[in-house]
Amino acid sequence: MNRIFASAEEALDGLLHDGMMLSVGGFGLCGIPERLIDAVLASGVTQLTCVSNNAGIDGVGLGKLLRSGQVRKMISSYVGENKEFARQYLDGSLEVEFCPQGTLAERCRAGGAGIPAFFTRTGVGTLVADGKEHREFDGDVFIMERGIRADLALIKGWKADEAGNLIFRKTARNFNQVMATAAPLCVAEVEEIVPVGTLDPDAIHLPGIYVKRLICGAPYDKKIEFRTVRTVEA
Amino acid sequence: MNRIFASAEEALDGLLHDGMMLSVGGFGLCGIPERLIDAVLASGVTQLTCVSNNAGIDGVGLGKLLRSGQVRKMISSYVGENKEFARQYLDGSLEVEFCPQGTLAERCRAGGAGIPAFFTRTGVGTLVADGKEHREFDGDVFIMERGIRADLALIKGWKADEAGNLIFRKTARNFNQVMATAAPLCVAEVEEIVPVGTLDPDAIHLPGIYVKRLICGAPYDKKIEFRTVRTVEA
Amino acid sequence: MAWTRNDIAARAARELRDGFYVNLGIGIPTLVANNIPDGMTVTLQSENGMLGIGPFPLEGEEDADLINAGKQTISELPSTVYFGSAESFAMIRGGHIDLTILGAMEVSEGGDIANWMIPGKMIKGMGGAMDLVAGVKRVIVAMDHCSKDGESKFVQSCSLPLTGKGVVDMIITDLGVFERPDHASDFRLVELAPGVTLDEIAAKTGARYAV
Amino acid sequence: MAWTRNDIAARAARELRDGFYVNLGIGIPTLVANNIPDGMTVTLQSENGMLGIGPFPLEGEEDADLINAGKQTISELPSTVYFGSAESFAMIRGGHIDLTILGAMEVSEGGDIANWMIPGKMIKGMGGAMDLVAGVKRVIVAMDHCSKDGESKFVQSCSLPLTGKGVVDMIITDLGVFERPDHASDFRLVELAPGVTLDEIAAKTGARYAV
Repeated sequence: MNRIFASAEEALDGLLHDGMMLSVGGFGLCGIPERLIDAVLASGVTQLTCVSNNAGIDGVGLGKLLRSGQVRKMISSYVGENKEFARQYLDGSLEVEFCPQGTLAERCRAGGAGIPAFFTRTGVGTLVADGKEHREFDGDVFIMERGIRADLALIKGWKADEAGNLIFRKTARNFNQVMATAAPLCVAEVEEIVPVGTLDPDAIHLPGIYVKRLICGAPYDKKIEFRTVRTVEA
Repeated sequence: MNRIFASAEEALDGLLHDGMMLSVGGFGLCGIPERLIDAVLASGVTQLTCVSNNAGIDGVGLGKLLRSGQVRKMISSYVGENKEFARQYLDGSLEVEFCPQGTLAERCRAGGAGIPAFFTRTGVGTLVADGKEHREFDGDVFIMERGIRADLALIKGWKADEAGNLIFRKTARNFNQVMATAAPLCVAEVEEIVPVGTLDPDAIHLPGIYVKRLICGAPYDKKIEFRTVRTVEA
Repeated sequence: MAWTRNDIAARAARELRDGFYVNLGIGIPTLVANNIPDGMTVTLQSENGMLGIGPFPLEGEEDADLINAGKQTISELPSTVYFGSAESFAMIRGGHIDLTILGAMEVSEGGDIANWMIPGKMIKGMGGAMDLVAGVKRVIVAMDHCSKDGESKFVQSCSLPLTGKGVVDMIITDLGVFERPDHASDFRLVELAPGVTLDEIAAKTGARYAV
Repeated sequence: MAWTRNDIAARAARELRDGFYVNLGIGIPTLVANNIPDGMTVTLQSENGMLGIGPFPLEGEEDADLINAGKQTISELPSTVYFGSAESFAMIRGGHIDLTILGAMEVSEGGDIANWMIPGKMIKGMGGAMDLVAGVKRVIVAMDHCSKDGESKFVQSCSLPLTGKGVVDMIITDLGVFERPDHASDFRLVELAPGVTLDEIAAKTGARYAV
């Protein structure tokens, strides 16, 4: 079984349709599946629901799909610094479901792990709890949150072997790991595809069972949102 | 802050009390915290509830604490091949809560992750579902299971650094990872303690935040429950 | 002539597809591993935390840290991955495993399966069986058609405590194969072992099924 | 003379203990990192998936794969560990982080905190703030005592949408420190910045508190 495709377009062939839900990895611009997002842009598929912690920035990452009008709804925890997002949100053309970051991660994990709903303390007493079931366990109040299961997951890894076993690098792991599990099918782009047997079997972040299609997206010109440095003596 | 102790007895000093709940790693005899179990045995603490996938075998692992009568209740998924267990279970001196293996793992993860309860399809229509809340989500029926949070976690790792960052080896990871999180405090025994900076920060299975006390238990004479081999040509 | 245990396993192996991730139970299902067609990539999961189960180790190469869910020593493959129990069952419960092949004491015509306890006998526990039948995409039972006492194991209604309710998709016994397209449908007898007649299988089956 | 922003951070740093794992919010809380006492081991968590935040990188050593929750480039330490977002918030929600120090727009006398949205303004989202205040063992707010308009930010009841209800344990402002031993108790003024009088703080505080 060959899971390696020559391009993002080929890797997504037959998987996209209008109105679908995508779970997308990345935090800010760190670890976003940019090649796959470009291919979704090129496909012209519309009315997308995107589950992603952030929505990119103007013209970068999911910001591209916002600008092109392909996204109908975002489920996110934070969407600062994005003018196109603000415009569409304020004029009502973009629906947004804000979800606390940890609840978002847990909802996606739950969706991928066969858990349709769970209880959490996060958001109790806030707008997030409005309309949700409240319940007391051992004297504390919790709200019920639902698992999220998308139609397709798009993620960015560092290295993968030919069996799809994948590792991430530093904080670029973030939501990629959990988003990959939150759909029946995940397409991954990585910086390097290595032979089976190269990666340490004890150190795989995402087993190949989740990574059904794979592309090497190198070379990457990774963007930094806020470049902060120190002087030598600090 | 020094988290390294010279012996299992010292590492457990002040942490044990009658009637407490322990979450214990291991699967069968693979990856069990044998030094720590010996120290619990020596402490004489009684009326323990042990959350562990298995209960050891006669005179090995948790089997030692069963033989000494220190365990009041087991929460486990499978307890085959253990005569002392069978005797105490049948005469009513040992209480047993059977829990499907995946539900057990998820209950412990939930307890460690601040999730007091979740829904699962596992066990619907079986004895496991008796007395539990049933609920339909998207047309399917699920039962509610509660998170488990023990008083103290005892686990066995392969290597840890002086900051408590820990890795497991092969299938000895099993329940150790999740049991470590299912208590406010985890004591770990490992085969080797290495300097900080030695382990790959992308390949840590259990961050030091969970491993508050640590001992090197080497040398180990690991036991095999069922030795199966093949001949060269197979 | 009815199928042998290995024939049952070989028949079950015909349900494998290239790229499948599969969990095999103990007993007859374990034999399926020896019947994977050449050139087909099938990855075996062990619920104690491993994808890519290799064969039993050579004598002297046993590793206490490398066992399967039956606690037997095994070996790893170049594609092997290890993970913890919570992740393993997230994978199972979340429907990421394509197929599980399990043994059973009884299967009912409604697809209920009983394979974990016999009332009155010492209970050993259900292990991961309830999670597998509830979570895996397709559940195949591979078992003898009748018990040692000659009683049908494919029954109207299970007399033993259930492992899962309405979860079985296919039953392969020494006499033939029963299948259903979905959990709302009845089982249909789709194949007979060589020399087994419709009358013989009807006489030895307690369950209602279509032909 | 009231405390400066760095004085507030230094005061907050006095709540650190050896071996603590701490999550710092943006603004004044970030400055706490520069005030960790020598010889004390405090590990900083970044909720995007890291324990052991190092200082900003040297010019030319920035790494796009290594950022904090504010999306700023940072560096790693020898003890650094990386993990995914689900594990990061399991750690937070499960009460494994000892302390979080956050900024706020308002804190109420009941310990409610508002720091994520202003009605009528563009909503950017709550990020991980709701998870932190709900999950971390101890929640300290470090903020200016009054808004730019001179209004007290420690109020009877928050006018802004809440981030968490009844979750704050300590408030450190440029004028002093308020603390409560548990979530059922009232806040008590336990410390005044140099030169700040009880009358001044009373005049500038909307909330009820013990002295």
